[in-house]
Amino acid sequence: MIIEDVPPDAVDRSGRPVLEVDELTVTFRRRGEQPMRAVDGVSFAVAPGETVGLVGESGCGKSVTSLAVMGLLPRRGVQVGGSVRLDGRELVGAPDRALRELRGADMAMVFQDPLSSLNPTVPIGTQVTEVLLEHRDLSRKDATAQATDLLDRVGIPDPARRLKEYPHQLSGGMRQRALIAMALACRPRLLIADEPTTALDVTIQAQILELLRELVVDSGTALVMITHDLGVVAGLCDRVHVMYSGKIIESADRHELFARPRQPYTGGLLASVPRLDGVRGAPLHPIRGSARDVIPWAEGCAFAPRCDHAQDDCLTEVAGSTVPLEYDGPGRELRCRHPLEYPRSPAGATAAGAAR
Amino acid sequence: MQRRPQRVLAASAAALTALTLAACASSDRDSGSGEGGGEEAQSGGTLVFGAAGDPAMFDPAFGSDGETFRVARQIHEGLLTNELGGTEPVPQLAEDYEVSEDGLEYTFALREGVKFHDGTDFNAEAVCFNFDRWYNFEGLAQSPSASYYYQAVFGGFASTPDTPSIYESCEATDENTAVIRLTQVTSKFPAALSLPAFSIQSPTALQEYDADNLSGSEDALSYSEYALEHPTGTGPFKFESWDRGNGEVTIVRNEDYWGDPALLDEIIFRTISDQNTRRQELQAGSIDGYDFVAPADYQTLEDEGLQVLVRDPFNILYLGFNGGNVPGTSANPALKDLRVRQAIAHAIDRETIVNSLLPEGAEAATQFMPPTVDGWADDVTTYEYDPDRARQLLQEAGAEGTTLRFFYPTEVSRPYLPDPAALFQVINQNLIDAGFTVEPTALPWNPDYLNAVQAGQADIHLLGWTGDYNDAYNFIGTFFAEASNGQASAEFGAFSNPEIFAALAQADAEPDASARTEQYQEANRLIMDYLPGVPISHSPPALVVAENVQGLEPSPLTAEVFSTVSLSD
Amino acid sequence: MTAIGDVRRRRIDELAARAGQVPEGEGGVSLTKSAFRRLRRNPVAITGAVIVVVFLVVAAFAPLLAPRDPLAQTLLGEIRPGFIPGAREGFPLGADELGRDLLSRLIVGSRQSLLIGVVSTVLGVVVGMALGVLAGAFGGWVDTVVMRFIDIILSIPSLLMAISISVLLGQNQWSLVIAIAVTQVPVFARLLRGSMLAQRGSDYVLASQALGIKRSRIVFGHVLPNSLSPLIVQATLSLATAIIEAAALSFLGLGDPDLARPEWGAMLSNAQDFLSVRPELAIYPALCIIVVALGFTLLGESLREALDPKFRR
Amino acid sequence: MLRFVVRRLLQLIPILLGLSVLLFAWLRALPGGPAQAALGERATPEAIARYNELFGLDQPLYVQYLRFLGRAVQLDFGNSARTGRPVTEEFLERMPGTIELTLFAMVFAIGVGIPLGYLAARRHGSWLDSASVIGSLLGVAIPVFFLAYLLRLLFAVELGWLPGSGRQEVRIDATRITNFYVLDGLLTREWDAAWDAFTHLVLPGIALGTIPLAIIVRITRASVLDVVNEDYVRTANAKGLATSTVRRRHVIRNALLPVATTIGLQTGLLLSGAVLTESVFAFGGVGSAIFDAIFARDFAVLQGFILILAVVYVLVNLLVDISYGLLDPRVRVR
Repeated sequence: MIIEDVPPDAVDRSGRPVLEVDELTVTFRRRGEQPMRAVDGVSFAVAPGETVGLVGESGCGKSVTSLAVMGLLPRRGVQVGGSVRLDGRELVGAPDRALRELRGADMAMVFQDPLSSLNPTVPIGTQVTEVLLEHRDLSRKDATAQATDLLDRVGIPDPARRLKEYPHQLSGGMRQRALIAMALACRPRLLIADEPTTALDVTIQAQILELLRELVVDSGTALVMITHDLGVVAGLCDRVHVMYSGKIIESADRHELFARPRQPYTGGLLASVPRLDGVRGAPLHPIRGSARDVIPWAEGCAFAPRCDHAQDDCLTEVAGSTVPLEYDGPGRELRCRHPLEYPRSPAGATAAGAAR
Repeated sequence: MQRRPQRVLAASAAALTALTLAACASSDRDSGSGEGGGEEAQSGGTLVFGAAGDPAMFDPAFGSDGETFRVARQIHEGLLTNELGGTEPVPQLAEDYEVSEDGLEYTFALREGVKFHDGTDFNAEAVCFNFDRWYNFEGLAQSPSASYYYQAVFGGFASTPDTPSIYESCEATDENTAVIRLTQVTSKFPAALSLPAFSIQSPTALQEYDADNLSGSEDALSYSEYALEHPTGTGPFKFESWDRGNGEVTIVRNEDYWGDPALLDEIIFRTISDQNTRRQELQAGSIDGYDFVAPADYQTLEDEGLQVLVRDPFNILYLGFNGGNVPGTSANPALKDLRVRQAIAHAIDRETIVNSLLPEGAEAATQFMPPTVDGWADDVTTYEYDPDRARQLLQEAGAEGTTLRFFYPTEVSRPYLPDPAALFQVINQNLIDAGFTVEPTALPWNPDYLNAVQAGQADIHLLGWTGDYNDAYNFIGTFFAEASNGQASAEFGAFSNPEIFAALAQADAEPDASARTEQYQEANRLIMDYLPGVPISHSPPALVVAENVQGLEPSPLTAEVFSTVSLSD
Repeated sequence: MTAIGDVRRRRIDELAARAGQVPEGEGGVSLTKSAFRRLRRNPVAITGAVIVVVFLVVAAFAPLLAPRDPLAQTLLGEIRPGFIPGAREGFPLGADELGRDLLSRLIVGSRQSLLIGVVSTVLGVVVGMALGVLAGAFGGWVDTVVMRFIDIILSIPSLLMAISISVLLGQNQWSLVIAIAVTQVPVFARLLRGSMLAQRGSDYVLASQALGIKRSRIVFGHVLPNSLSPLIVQATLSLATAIIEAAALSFLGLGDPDLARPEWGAMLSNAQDFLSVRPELAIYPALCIIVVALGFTLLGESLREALDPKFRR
Repeated sequence: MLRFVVRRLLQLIPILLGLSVLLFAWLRALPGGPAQAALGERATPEAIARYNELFGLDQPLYVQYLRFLGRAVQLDFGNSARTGRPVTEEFLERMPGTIELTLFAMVFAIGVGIPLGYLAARRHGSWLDSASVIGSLLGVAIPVFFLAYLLRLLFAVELGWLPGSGRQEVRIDATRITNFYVLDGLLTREWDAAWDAFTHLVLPGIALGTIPLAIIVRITRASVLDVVNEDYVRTANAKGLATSTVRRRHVIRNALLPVATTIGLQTGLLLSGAVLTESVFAFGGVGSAIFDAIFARDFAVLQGFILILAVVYVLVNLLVDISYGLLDPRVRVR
């Protein structure tokens, strides 16, 4: 029972969420092209010690969301709307200086490709220490000491030597660990991990995820996990938001979601993942088509064209008739006109069922 | 044949060389700075002169180009020199001389109390030492690229019986009397002694620094220590140093000069090959003057208050024809037809060329020598610009549209030919208008172009000549005298015209001046009737100096004297 | 056993699909399409293109556009040392040093410059491609040999190279062109080899090989076409440098010996003697060279940006 | 590191050999062959025969080549036809000037080029950007002699600020030790001479520097544009580093890698670019010597100088590769 692994004390459910994202919209305006809305009215919150997953196919806007939160989107040609609050501090439209003070210190990010995310011409050590030196007033010596300690904590053997080495001299896993070390250097309140494991071998993936969980757990950091891999979600997240083409289409606690996906899309995602507890020999059901055949939300449901359960009213010609995200039972939200139905049963049972 | 190429070089070369000692005209005295007045006030200072190229070395006996002589002439002196601003030979180290009846024995009375820069006395021995030195050249020193001028005037060497020398002997009858004997009469002598190549140099220095020791190959001569570092003459300036990397030659005043000492302390000849750079450096004041002024710049420079010193034209620019007798070359046979040659002569628009392409003061040429030279005839056949006549002649000769391989030089500017490319294009157009077909060939001046035309590879070619001294033979003789077995030089396609050859030979051997002039005039008539080429123009080259430069007298031979030059402030 | 067979067949099918896709599949097309979309929107590209087009048109119709015979020394009679007639009725830019209409000479001169630029670049591209393909396609010792050779060529600074060659070939219109071409060869060879090596590793090539497609077909059918875009960019840029280098060489007296034939570089170096009288004689041809070079370079640079995925972010 | 250097040095050998073959072939291919090249077209058949046996040109080609190589290794390229002096001597005499000039030009090009290119990239699409692009093009396109003329007209003739030609004011007689005039001036404490020599570098240096300047601007701009899009820059920003740190440590440092290579290439090219510049500035260096050699058809000098310059060029690029190795750890280890 994964959820039990999280010691209650680390997660102060009492305190207000670390991160509150409210009606976040990101619009790309390129000279000549018509504006493209990559993130469209996304809202979610993350409590301390909580791990939230943003799930979806590539291009669904999950990464953009994370960058928007970090304020890392280029200023020119990008328009960010809505509100992002870190411990109540509004980040949208905050001056660059302010953001820089927060980044690395209060909120940090781990990126997908560890090699390209590390500066090839600068020793690992410098890249770790520079965060500390930036946000904590430390002497170089102390910073190095802490860096060594950090590398050690993220499980890099012989850290003293590694500090002097360059990224290309490390293995993929090591690099990702180094990146994580940098991200956690200043014990941030919020950590965003954008597909932290996709570039790694399966065996390493497991280790890294384990590492992340430990760190989050014993530091009470709020973790946002961006991924397309439900395996990751299953292993890590408390709450999951499924995104499709810029919008959240289903939100639920992990076990709820896995037990009873409502959005056909979510169902599709789950069905396309081989499950250990699945029926022997049961065929996989990949989702038809690809993210390319997407229609604007304005005209009903963007997923409709690929949806097995789609019916005529999923696709209305009336502009602005977007299918809304609505309350769907305790702790659940759903954006669908013809969700998957399940036989009624007591909530407790379902929870148990999901976990088994 | 070997010597032909250098001839042209030498021409302009020698042209730059005469040095005269006549006291400078009073005009400069007045124009000198007011205060103090007289020479004291003016003397002193350094003059920087922009040269177009590096000198080869400083032993004029081996010299064959203008930049070499420009410097050598300030250091060395000969028995004779040229009159100030003129072309007549006048005594210099010789006070005067007498010629024997038969015109074979010359007795020079030498100037007394003259010393070489190294302290050696200048005397009859010294003179004879030099003459014998030239006569006894060995090995590479005999190559035309080394001793062109000696060979041009005296012929062969002691060690070359098959090509005899007209030099017989030099005898020092007493301290200050040298007697020179020749084996045959020539109009070149003694005028040629005003050439820098025949400067008298210090016997001591010549021996000490092994002057005659040339190494390398004919065309890559390496000169002796003497020629490169210790040239020693009697001139008003002494050799100081040569910075080869920067192309800077420094000469300083010879304090115990026998005549009026030079006014300048020091002259630096600096090589600036690009003519725009030369002009701008003068305008910027970092040099005090330069030679080879582009005709287009005369006006501009004068407007800026600089002194453009225009020399009297003492040169000839001509279009040479190929007589078609040079073995191994394929000249256009049509040129053997007098009418075709006349057609070309009529086709060329000399007036326009003179007015539009050549500096002011240039004049169209009627024959192959300037009017100022004795022997110039006012009644030669002339060929005025007349395209129709040209076309007609061509028709009569049945040679319409005949193709002429027209050679012209590039990368060069000669006193008589400031802008070859432009000139070529105009004549080219003229010929086409007259119904010729032209096949142009452009070659770099030296060596490619000279070699090609000297070897008779062109049908028609542009070339010219600046006189070395006032002597008709120095012009038409050089061009049209019999080169070998009844033929003229390959440059003119070795045409064969016994009359012209005879006339020239006769005149050259004529001791009596006035009779000689007659004979040269006759030669000119013959030449212009036969038309081995078309004389085009005589043009006045110029040099330019800053306002404060006084006493520089332009010489028709482009042979300026710097000892009388001074800087006012 | 059959199962395994199935698996293998399926994998190969997949690979084949991918191999088919990349060259003429949607990826490729949309790439060039979007590239052109970007180009059309880029003012820099437009400027460059306009200049180039104008230049090409002028060169093509020079004889029709030139108001006068570029060889006729019409105003020669008026020329005096230190005076060259300036702009006037019928001579919008005045006369050159021989009384010929400067404008007409500039217009007709464009032909020579274009000729020199194009011919030398084409030569450079063809030879360079040959070498590059040789090296890129076969790799191994062929690659080593070719590349060593190219390194040697590269080790002689281009101007010196050009000089040596024109000295060798003697002075004629073509020696100039060849000289410039030779200096271009190594550039193209290296370029092509580089991008081909990059693709040799790529999946679709491996796939094609897995499918046992003939090497030649892979090279000429897939690799080459995909290596072309950088080549095109470079060629555009080379056109500019070629025209400039031609000017330098004719200043060194290694240019076209036929003076009658107007060519910008030659006009420029002839004008030297008249800088004090009429600098225009130098300025106009210089401007022409600069503007045309500018045109080609702007076009080339923006082409590069348009085709470079990096700039598509 | 050492092994890296040694390996690169070894790689030079085939190149230099090939180079010597090329030049050997070149001289053979010249109209008339080496004898004519050395003696000139005027050479008599006898002279040519003499020369041929003197230098063993009557022997099989490979023997000749080996001799040529042997002499080349001892830096013996025969005598200049123009001055009759050993080619090597001429080269050594003139090299310092060219090195001084090249250094100045390069410092100028780098000093102006990198900042300009960086700014252009930072303000991508701004007027400054387009200005620098166009400006750099003018730099490449404007013929040196014309630029030289304009520079001299402005700074030497009109303003009289700077000398317009030569390496040293002729009226100054400075002591020569190394033939690097500026250096000599400093060594001998002849400050005025040093300063004067330096001012003589400015105009030709600028004229010579425009081309590399233009190219450096372009490369810097392009590579900065590349780097700012790199993931590790995003990482750096995600760490909340100060903008200055991000630029210094993460952007510029990496952006300079390609620039370094260009600089090497350009420095080598300058050696030949000097041909035009030095001659129009009457600057006594290798370039002006080559210029004269071209017009005098002085093949011995052309051959010798081109070979030596090529070697220098290759060595310079080797140095760059090494320094590149220092800059980029990835290369070092490979």
